[in-house]
Amino acid sequence: MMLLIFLALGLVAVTGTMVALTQQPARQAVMLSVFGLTLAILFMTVQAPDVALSQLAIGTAVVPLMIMLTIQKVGGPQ
Amino acid sequence: MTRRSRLVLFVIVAPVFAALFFLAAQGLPSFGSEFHPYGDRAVEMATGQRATANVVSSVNFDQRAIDTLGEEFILFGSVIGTIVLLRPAPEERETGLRSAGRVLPTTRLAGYLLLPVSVLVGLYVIAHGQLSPGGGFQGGVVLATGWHLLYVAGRYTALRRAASPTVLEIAESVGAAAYAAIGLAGLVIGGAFLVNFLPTGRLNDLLSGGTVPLLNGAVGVAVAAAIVLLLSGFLEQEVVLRQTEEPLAGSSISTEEPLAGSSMVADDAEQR
Amino acid sequence: MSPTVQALPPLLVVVPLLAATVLAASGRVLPRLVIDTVSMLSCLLVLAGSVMLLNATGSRRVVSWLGAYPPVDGSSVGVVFVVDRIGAGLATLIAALVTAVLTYTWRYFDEVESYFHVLILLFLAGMVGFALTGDLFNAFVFFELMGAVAYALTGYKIEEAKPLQGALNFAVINSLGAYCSLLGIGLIYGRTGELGFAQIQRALAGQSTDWLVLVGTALVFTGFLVKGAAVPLHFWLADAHAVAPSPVCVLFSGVMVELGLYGVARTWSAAFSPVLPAERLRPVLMAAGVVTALVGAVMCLAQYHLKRLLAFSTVGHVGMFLVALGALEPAAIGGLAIYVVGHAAVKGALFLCAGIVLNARGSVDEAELHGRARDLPATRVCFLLGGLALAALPPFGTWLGKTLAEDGLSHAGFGWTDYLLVGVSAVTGGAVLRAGLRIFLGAGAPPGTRDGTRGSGEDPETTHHLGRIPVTMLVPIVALLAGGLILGLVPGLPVLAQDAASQLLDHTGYAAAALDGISAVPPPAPAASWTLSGLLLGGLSVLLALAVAAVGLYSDRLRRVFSQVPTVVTLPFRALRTAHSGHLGDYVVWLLVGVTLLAIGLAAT
Amino acid sequence: MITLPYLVAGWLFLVGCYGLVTSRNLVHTVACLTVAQSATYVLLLAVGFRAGATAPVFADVPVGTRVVDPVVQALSLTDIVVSATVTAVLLALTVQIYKRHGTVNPDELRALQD
Repeated sequence: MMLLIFLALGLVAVTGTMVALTQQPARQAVMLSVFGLTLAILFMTVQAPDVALSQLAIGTAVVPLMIMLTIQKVGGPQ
Repeated sequence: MTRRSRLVLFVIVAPVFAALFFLAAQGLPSFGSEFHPYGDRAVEMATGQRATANVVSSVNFDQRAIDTLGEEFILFGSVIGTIVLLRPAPEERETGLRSAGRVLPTTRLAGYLLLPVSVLVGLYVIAHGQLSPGGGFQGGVVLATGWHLLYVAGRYTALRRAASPTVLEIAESVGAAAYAAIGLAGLVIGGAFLVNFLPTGRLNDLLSGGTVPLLNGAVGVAVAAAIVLLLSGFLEQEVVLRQTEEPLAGSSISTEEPLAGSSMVADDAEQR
Repeated sequence: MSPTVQALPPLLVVVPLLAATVLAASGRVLPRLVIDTVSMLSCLLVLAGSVMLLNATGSRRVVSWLGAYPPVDGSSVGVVFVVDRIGAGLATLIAALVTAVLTYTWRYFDEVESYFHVLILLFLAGMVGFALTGDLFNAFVFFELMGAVAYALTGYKIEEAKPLQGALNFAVINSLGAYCSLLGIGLIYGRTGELGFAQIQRALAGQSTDWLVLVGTALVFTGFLVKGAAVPLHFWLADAHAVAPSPVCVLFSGVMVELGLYGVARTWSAAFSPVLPAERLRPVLMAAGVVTALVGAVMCLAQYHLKRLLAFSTVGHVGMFLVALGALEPAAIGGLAIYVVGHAAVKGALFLCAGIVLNARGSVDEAELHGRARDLPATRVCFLLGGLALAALPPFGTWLGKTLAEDGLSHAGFGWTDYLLVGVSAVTGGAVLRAGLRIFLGAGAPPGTRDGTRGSGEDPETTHHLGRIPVTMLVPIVALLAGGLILGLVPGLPVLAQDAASQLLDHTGYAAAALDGISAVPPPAPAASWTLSGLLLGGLSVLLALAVAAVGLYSDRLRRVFSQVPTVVTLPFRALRTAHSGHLGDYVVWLLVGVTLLAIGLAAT
Repeated sequence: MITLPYLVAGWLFLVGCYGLVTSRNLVHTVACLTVAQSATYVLLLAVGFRAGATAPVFADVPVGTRVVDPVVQALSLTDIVVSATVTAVLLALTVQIYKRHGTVNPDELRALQD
């Protein structure tokens, strides 16, 4: 169990870093979605299904979607 | 600061912050420890007196229900704020709906088929918040995303007709108000704001938890409406609004003549 | 304690929330008069309730367990509101200011239907909740409610470029500060396993002061000090205050910023004081206060954008508040309480005057307006009076609060702060007077175009240029100034304020009231009153302010002298100006600098 | 003594700040802010974890089973909603900034330079 948690923690740290380092917004939105997914996995492993479900809905769907729509408006890649 | 000096300052200060945080973390109990006094009390209260199998729901909607009240109104305020910020500016007008482009028949079919599924799942998640993981918030988001499947199916016009922003705003207000009103009912009936004044039933019954399911329902309505409003606010920017001339960069910085009155005219053409 | 009184604290939060939902649901069909009336009524209800609470909290505290989870053996699973004199007083101040704002906007913001009122009511609820709560995470929730609404209110004028950028800077920096607070809450929760202030206090009692406690409290304080605009966490303030609608600025400068300082005082006293002795916190708050006061004063002088000038004067005053708070001693904090109320009244009136000028003349630029507001006699009198009051003209509340704080600080061994308080009051008041004399009387020459931030190109907030100033816009200004004046004349107020401050600092009494239901009466404070030397210092700062204004108006020759000054001397000033770059990335770095300095400062002392 | 999960939280916060500091696009800025915020959920949930315990839901397990701390989970839930709403407001501001300034590069926003 602990092993899974640490694996998920590693994934979260790596994907989180990649979100911050990805300067190109559209690619970053995808990355953010992946980051949200890894967070949800982490939350499952630390026995927080309620939080994982919210994170899945918000972090991987709603927020990246809002970001994509904003990118559409502000002219995508610069 | 220049880009470079900003980065230099960051590189100096970030390691200090990291070191401080590291030292602080050494003072925490080891990961996975047994030290959770508040958590243990919350579990005891939820499974005992309150008969709420999902302790997280019991904390959110009963023991610390005031936090969720605040959270609900943060959501409410942000939605109103987003509507205010995304309102059409004086020089913008609606160009009428652009067609969302051609939608593949299979996509359309998938959208239609998934809609009832997601609505059912959303309602189920809301209704079982006191029993299993989930609740008003998660279910509300599922409902809202289901709604947007209509957009995927290329039926944005239908989507707008079925639920105008006005209707959604009312739904959101009613959901948020219901939460506060249940809290007030607790004050009148039970003598304290947000007190769980209904019979709590038996652990793991669908109708257990007292006011927890009611509050979950209120949150479900508010969240579903709020998320639809937020997403459609951004969609509208893309699909409906076109500027008369673009870009507007700097045009308002140098405005000498005030745009008196004009903002009234273009104001929220969507309400029609 | 009667059940009615115990029901009051949550009601003060819920009433405006419910009114906001009603307005949001029906605002599209309701006539404007109904919208105004509903918001005003709910605000007056909060005001009445706050005054009742203020009466009920004498030497005791009103404790209200939400959801009826009274503590068993000193622990509970619920959230508690603990209201003492300071909390109830803040709620009263908040409701009074919102009443003034709603009066001022009675015929304002014709566009966007009821949304403005909805946002203001939510803002009211968030601020009141923050002032009353006795729980760390609940405080964070109300803090975020305040924030989310404040960002939207700042960017309300979407037709302009500046408000949007100001709102974005405000939102990002405040959110980041709030996340710092939440990280701190996480650390503290890990150590104590509790969230209620009183429970944390009891859990921390007897523990040693280690890094976790130091960094945890520093992080929690960071969020509050971002809102409280302590240097170097203050950058967002001028950006937001300069561009937000004027009536919103009244709430920002008058009470939201001060709530940040209240957050520090409350969480320190009620929760962290067992492991963070006053000797540790005092030098940190004082140092931050001195720097903030000086930065605010210097930047204030350099502004020709009327609202930005007022914003930096708020930074200067916050610095003085931090110094007075830093004494962590009842006499100084009692004075501070009066000073905060007086400042809110005066600064509120000044911002509302700036709003009238903006609406009547379409600008808030000092040079552009040179002599152009001569024909606004009532506004002129109010603005100049406000400038004098800001410089601590006796017997305004600002003067009474300042002199009591000075006395308290002197008794605590910080006599040197007299110079700082007099100097900063004089400079900020002088800058306001300079702008007022120039705009309303055409005094001096218009400032050169080279220096200072300009305030041209701002759109008025009403739909038409105002011909005659409506009486609903003048009444709140006069009322605020009158309130600020009367505050300084209420007999016995110094003693009451000092009692309230003792109550704020009495952490064991707080925990006993919250967890054991015991309301212990703290020993009565020694009689506090103003002195002759305080009166003289007040007169001195007003004279100095007039001198500052005169120099600002007729300083062409002086400027030539200054241009001979070697760059070594002017360099810090120019560096300070460039630091206020409006760049989000810069502000984020400064925030990190602030957190680390705070933690290191707490550790080093 | 295991502290790694807490340190991951600190890392996320700093990485988010790094993104904020170096950002060339406000949309990127907003995304980095959500990364910084995710530090708070990770820290809260890590603090509330109990080794070998189950989720605090007593649907399938008997009352009295060891469970992880439910309070931090409730706090994280609230936090996630706050994150989404703040993101929405920030994105709305970004859209309008684009319309008014013609750019979303923070280096080119100069309206508030002192």
